[in-house]
Amino acid sequence: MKKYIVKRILGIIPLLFVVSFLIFLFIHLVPGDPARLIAGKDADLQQINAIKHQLHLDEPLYKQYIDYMNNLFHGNLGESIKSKVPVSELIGERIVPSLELSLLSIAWAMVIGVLIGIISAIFKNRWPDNIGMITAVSGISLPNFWLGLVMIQIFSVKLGLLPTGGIETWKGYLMPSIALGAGIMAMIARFTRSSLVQTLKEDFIRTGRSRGYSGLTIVFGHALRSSLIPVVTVAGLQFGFLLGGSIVVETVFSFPGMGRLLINSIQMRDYPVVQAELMLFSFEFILVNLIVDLLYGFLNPKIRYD
Amino acid sequence: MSETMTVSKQQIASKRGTLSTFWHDFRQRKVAFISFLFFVLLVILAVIGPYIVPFNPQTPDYNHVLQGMSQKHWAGTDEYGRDVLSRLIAGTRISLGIGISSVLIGAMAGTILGLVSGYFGKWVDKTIMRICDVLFAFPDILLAIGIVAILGPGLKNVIFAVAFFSVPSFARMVRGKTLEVKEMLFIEAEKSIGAKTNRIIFRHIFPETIPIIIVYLTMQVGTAILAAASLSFLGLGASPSSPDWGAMLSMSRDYIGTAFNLVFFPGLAIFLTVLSLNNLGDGLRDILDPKIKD
Amino acid sequence: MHNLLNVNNLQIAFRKRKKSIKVVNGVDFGISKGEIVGIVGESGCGKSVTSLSIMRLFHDTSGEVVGGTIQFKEKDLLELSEREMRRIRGKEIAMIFQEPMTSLNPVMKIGKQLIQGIMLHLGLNREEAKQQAVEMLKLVGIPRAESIMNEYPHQLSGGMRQRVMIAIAMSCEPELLIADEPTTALDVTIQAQILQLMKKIQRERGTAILLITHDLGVVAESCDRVVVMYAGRVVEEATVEELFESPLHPYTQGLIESVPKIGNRKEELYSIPGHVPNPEAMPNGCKFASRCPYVMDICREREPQLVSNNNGRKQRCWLHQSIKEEERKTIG
Amino acid sequence: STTRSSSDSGGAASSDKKDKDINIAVNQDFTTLDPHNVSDTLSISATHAIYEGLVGFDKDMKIQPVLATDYKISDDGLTYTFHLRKNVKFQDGSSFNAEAVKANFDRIQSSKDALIASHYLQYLKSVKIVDDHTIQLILNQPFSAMLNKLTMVEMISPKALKDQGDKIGMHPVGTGPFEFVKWNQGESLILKKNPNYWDKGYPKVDQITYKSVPENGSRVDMLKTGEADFIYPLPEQSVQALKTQNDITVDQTTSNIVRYVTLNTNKKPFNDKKVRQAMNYALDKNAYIKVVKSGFGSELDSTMAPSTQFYSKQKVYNYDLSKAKELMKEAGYAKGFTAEIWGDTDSATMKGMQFIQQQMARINIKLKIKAMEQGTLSDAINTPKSPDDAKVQMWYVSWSPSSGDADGATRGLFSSAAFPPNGSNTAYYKNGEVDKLIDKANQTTDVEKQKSMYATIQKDIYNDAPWLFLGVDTNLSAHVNKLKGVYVLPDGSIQVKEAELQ
Amino acid sequence: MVDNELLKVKGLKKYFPISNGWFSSKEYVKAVDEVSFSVKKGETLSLVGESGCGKSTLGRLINGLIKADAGDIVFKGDNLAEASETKWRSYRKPMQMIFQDPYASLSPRMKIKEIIAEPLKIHDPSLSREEREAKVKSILEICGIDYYHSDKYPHEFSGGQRQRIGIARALILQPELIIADEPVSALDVSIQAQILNLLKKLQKDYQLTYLFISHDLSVVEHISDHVAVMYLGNIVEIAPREAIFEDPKHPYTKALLSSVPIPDPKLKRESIILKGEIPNAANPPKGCKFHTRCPLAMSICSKEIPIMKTVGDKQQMVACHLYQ
Ligand SMILES: Nc1ncnc2c1ncn2[C@@H]1O[C@H](COP(=O)(O)OP(=O)(O)OP(=O)(O)O)[C@@H](O)[C@H]1O
Ligand SMILES: Nc1ncnc2c1ncn2[C@@H]1O[C@H](COP(=O)(O)OP(=O)(O)OP(=O)(O)O)[C@@H](O)[C@H]1O
Ligand SMILES: [Mg+2]
Ligand SMILES: [Mg+2]
Repeated sequence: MKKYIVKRILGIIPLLFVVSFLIFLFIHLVPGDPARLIAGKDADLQQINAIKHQLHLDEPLYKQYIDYMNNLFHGNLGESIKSKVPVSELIGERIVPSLELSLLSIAWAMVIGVLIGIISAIFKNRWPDNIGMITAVSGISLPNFWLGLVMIQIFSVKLGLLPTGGIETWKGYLMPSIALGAGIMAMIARFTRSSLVQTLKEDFIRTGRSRGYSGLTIVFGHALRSSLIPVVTVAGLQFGFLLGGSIVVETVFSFPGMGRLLINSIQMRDYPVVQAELMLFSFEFILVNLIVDLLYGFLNPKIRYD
Repeated sequence: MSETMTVSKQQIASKRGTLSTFWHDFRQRKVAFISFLFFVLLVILAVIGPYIVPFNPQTPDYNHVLQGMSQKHWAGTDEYGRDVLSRLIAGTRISLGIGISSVLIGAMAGTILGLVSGYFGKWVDKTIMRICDVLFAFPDILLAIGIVAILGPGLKNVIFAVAFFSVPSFARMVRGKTLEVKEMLFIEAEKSIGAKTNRIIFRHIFPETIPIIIVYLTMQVGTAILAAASLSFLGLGASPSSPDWGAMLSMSRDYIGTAFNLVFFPGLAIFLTVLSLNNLGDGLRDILDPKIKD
Repeated sequence: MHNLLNVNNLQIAFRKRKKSIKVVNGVDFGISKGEIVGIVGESGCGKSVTSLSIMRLFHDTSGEVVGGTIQFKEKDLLELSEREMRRIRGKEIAMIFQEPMTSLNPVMKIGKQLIQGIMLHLGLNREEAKQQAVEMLKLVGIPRAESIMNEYPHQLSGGMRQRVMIAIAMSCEPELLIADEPTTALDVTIQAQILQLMKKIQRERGTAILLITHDLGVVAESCDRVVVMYAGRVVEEATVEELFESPLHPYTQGLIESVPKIGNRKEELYSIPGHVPNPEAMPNGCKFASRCPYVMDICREREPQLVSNNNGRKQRCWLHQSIKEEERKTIG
Repeated sequence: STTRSSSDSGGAASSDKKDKDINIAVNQDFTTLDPHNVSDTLSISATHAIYEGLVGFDKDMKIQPVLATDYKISDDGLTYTFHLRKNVKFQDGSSFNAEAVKANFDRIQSSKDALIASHYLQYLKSVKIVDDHTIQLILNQPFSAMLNKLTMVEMISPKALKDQGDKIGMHPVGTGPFEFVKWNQGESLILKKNPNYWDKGYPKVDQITYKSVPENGSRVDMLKTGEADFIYPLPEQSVQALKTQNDITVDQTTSNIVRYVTLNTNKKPFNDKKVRQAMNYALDKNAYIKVVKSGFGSELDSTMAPSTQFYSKQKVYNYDLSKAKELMKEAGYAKGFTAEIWGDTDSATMKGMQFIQQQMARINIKLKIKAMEQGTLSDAINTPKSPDDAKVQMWYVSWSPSSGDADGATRGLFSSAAFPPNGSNTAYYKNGEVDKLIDKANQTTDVEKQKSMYATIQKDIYNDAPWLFLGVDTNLSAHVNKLKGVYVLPDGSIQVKEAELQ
Repeated sequence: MVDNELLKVKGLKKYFPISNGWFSSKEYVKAVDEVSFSVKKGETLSLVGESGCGKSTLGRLINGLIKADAGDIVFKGDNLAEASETKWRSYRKPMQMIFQDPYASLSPRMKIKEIIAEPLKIHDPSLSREEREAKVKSILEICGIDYYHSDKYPHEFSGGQRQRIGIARALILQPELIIADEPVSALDVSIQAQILNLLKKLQKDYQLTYLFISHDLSVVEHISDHVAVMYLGNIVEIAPREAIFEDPKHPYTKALLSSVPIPDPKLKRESIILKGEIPNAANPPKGCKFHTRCPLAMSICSKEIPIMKTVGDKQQMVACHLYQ
């Protein structure tokens, strides 16, 4: 186990190399010219070429990549083409709120989702299950922006309880996390229900019952763990996506997260920012999925990696 | 003589049996059955919808824009004065088509990858999963831009794109379950009778992953409809003026405070579709699982 | 009447679509405190299902009890609420399941599976419970008990799992232990050890044991009384000695004759000819009629009742009862 | 990092806002605070609060001296002499003088075109310090829009320029009424009162916080909850609802943003003037404003907005379907044709394109809407090597001349030298007469002559109809009643100097 | 190679790693440790021994379901120990396994008729549906399951019925070698007799070979030609049936035989109850692994590992210091 973890973590490094190259290639090959985009509408060709030259965008791609990697090794992520702000600073300022929001969202979504899933599974095909299903489907099929705007109407405009946006106080995190977590909660609830229904049919549940355990002990102590593999998988995935930020939610709640930065930098073809962000996300997905893999082993001891 | 007689009789019975018992089991499950009827209705609308709409879904009427619900326009009119109900009905085809086909394609590819990855493990698993990780990290919009650049716009490509986005998720979901199932004794038993890898994966492991695939698939349809709309805004898919639910919903964003019906009805359509698919999925799964069936 | 458990005319059916198929149809037997009763019978005749219904563990299957009563210490178990039943399970009645692999939680360490119940029913703290658990594992002959506590079921051999099941069931000192083929996967030395252990707790704590087994040797060695089942019915009940000395029912006779004996090797073993009728097309008369060497006309027409003679011996066979007798009994 | 107060401020009102602080909610993130390298209107709003140029615009886009007390243009139009305001200090304490001005011009010119502002100074030959408070700009050719361009060249403290170098965009130091406090990326920009501001009596508020609130509905909600005192832009759909609130005022100001669809005059069938005119006649401008702009805006009755320099009203193509059909028939397109219309991916554009699609359908022109993400779009428009390679047929787009000058509203759009990738003449409009007049008007120093030349230009172009002329935007903003003095200029930038709370 | 030797196993070894917690050092359970034997075509070798001594593991090794750590598995003259999956597959038809845990070895989503038809579909795809069904029906009935049940799923069967399904699946291909892990433990004696008779008949008719793992010594006596007795991963005695049952040599074999319950309540047997803790397979005793519980242990037993030695005239091989 120890060895496996160490191996996988070390394995991330060469992987990131490959990834960095792929990302670099992809974002540079996608159509769009940052020089033109920052130059603005008044600019003429001469000016655009000048900007290109200044940004070294007129150099061959391989050279740009080498330069980039060279900087990277010196701990320099470059600076935004657009605003000249160092990329580390741009990302640094947003990663903390994004991380906080993600954790909050996944946390409540996990707890509530698993609970709804459990209740649905126990009361399968009866009304609590149906309510659970409707909640879950609402969570996934209501568009985020709708949920967000309606919440603002209620909690900010009508009741004056929460700020409409921003993160000046912790209250600013509440509504975004609900909007973000709703879909995840839904997924988790459905997966929990689905696997739990199956597990509750297993013989070993009968053993638990034969020992006089209460329903709760059986569900939480015996059935849940064997049912969690798909749940952990979605939760991991969704957490990954969360960190990448949700443009819609960040927009509705004016949340200074990674999503808007990403979208803006993609739109501006702000290569250094996009590159850094994508590498960060790749790293994060690899990490999250490593944790998920380890959790598999914990949830089901038969699953072994070597 | 008499023995062969009974065999063939039983054979006939069981042959006819599977379908009719399936149907019977299915009708037992009220919620699933109602959902099924609703889904059939949607399919019918998808086929004949454009011919039965009360108003032409594309014809604007600038004198009656943004009207609320009324006798004439049950679901009101939109910013161009088009009848929302007619647009919803006419939009069934595109929305359902894109939503379901893209998710199905994504599920198919993802499932295969997940099964292969989980079953073989080692470097196969590593390679597939790390590719998935990178794909996860690529934001949809960037991939969409890439896809437009490579394939150009078009409805087919939007389906492809949405499918493409969902492949890694399906792959990971299925892989997780595969890892679990492949350790079960009956898989070992299957190996011991000499089943080829293909057979083990697709005949034995795959059925065990169906429940989670169904759950994920039915959940994803709504997301796919919305994703397709946002892609069509990137110039990938259907024309923004075509009446698909996702596009209607996205276009109505600015009217949320003023013309609630514009948000509500497309939202409701997606909600009901997803709800019915979920119920249908649950029902199917229950029937397919011999243990849960009873 | 027995003072611990009385099963009366138990009937169990499985629903399949609209059909309801009775797999147990008229099971009567009883156990007194401190008694070991064996149930033998043809495979698939409903032994496990009967024992499950005593525990009321049909929860998630399509099976249900459709008739009869199960009296346990003055209470009808079938009438109890789930909560009351829960108090009985594990503590007063414990059960060892037939399939040791699937009956153990595959993702929980052996130790935890044991400790949980011990803490619940004996009110011990975790440390004490752990010691008790290790003790139990040693008692059932598990080597390296301490380290097995930290292992998962799939890491154990079939016999070890079975012993873990036994340890789990016995750990809470139940009043009635239902053991469904507890020793099938054990080698004879361990089997002997387990049987001794069961006898010991029976002697020391007065635990009654319902032992379901195919091994007539085991029955002969450990049981006080034996119930023989066939096709969902009890066909004979007797003390061990009587049963092996003079089996009444032709099925019992066939069974005893089928046993291979060491030092008495035959090229071909005796086996009862024919098949059990399938439960959906049960013949009207005696269910064993089609396989019975002594079959009479009446056997095909009417089913005999389970009739008891003076000393408590019961049989369900026209050879040993007349129609009158039957009628007398139903009137009385 | 972000500021967070642990104190429970109670209710929705944000953090520790004091009496004389104001919050302005805007729809985007600031991109840079380097006034020489800024291109988006929002960032320009901020630079206008921190920095000042030699000249600037007043509320009606009239040019006013700011850091210059007055200026003189030589008769040949080549020398501009500015007398600088005395006793002006940069926010870092260094003084504003001719040296400082020259340093700023030098910075721009030495960037070799890489700074955006260098575009404004393309005719500037040299800068001469006459004395400590007088400076001369010498041009290499007369340039009618020079003063307008100079409003975009704002003065940075040379000391800060030296200290910060490239990073000046993050640590701005100017002479303006407000000085920089903090810029939380993606969230807010905080400015505070410049206590040493030269224009005594200003500013009247202590602190301004700009908040990025991209969601239209949320901005309106912030105004309602008091989290914002001023919001811009105000979504058209919300105007009705806000008008009923009596503590909130909605402001409508004209803008110089024009909306149109370019028609590629180099391509069939748009090379036929009749077709282009027919399309214009087929377009119901009133409906456009009503449907697409929710009633806010006006017809575009020239090639530029009324607030632009040398604007001259033309006779509009009144909505006339039969005439349009007639013209189509004459052009040989009675059965219509199919074409693609390109545009951005934002919902307003999408809405406009759909409207055009509906309108054109009436004269049998089937339009296919092709929305493109901006980078892709910009590539699609600018990569063609020659006009004949260009794929663009129609482009739904808008334009506002950032310095409000006629040249900026004409040259880049209609001069044949401005075909992509050189400029934004995506109509590939080529009219020798117009080309000549554009150059001539630039080089004339006589305002009246310029005016008449631009009148001709506008008339010719409007008649040639290289565009579908749609409308001119109305800038919509809203503020709480107790806030006065914050307004939106026609170019869409927010002016805060006179902000005052009552 | 003896000409009619079907299976030969030499020096087979399998150690399972067990780890208690993440950071403790690894320990190994020596489940199968240097096991050698061979089986002739048409014969039955029974494996008996203490529960947990490695019988099932040995069966799985021979069937290639787990990879051996060392040793040879020679089947029909081919060494399969290092064989690839493809090569293995070609030997999977002649070599079938009956699993100890019947329920878990049946695919929960398949009807039993599909489960039993599965080997046919794999190895005999040319069979028509009808032929296949006929075969399934006949094998089911031979194994005592009414065809009426064939549409049911595994969980709908009783323990014994499941075991018979497992047997049917193994028999349907008429393999040459069957590794039967406790195939009749859950059957009532009458059906057990029926199955045993069937197995013997098949053996006679088709020269089948069995590796028969069982705890039931009376069944073993009935079916085997040779018997191997295992203890803690080693074979301690291997001999023809009569030798084992009439003249057991190893003290463990003796103990085993003495513990067989007798189906006659009046006969009380004198069983040798083994004393002492059952040793830890992860850390077995030095010397003879049995010495800690052996009633006849000598001082040498705790020091030296006894080697296999032929004793007497009946090819009886024992690993015990008593006979060295
Ligand atoms: N879930 C179920 N659905 C349908 N039928 C079932 C189910 N469970 C058991 N049965 C049937 O009920 C009958 C009795 O089963 P039971 O398990 O009690 O037999 P048993 O006497 O314990 O047999 P064995 O000795 O083989 O374990 C069998 O014929 C079996 O096919
Ligand atoms: N996957 C595994 N991981 C770790 N240990 C294992 C594993 N499988 C088996 N073992 C250990 O190997 C030893 C031998 O197990 P095996 O199943 O071969 O015994 P067996 O002889 O078949 O016993 P039984 O008669 O009880 O079935 C046991 O000590 C068991 O704990
Ligand atoms: Mg049973
Ligand atoms: Mg075993």
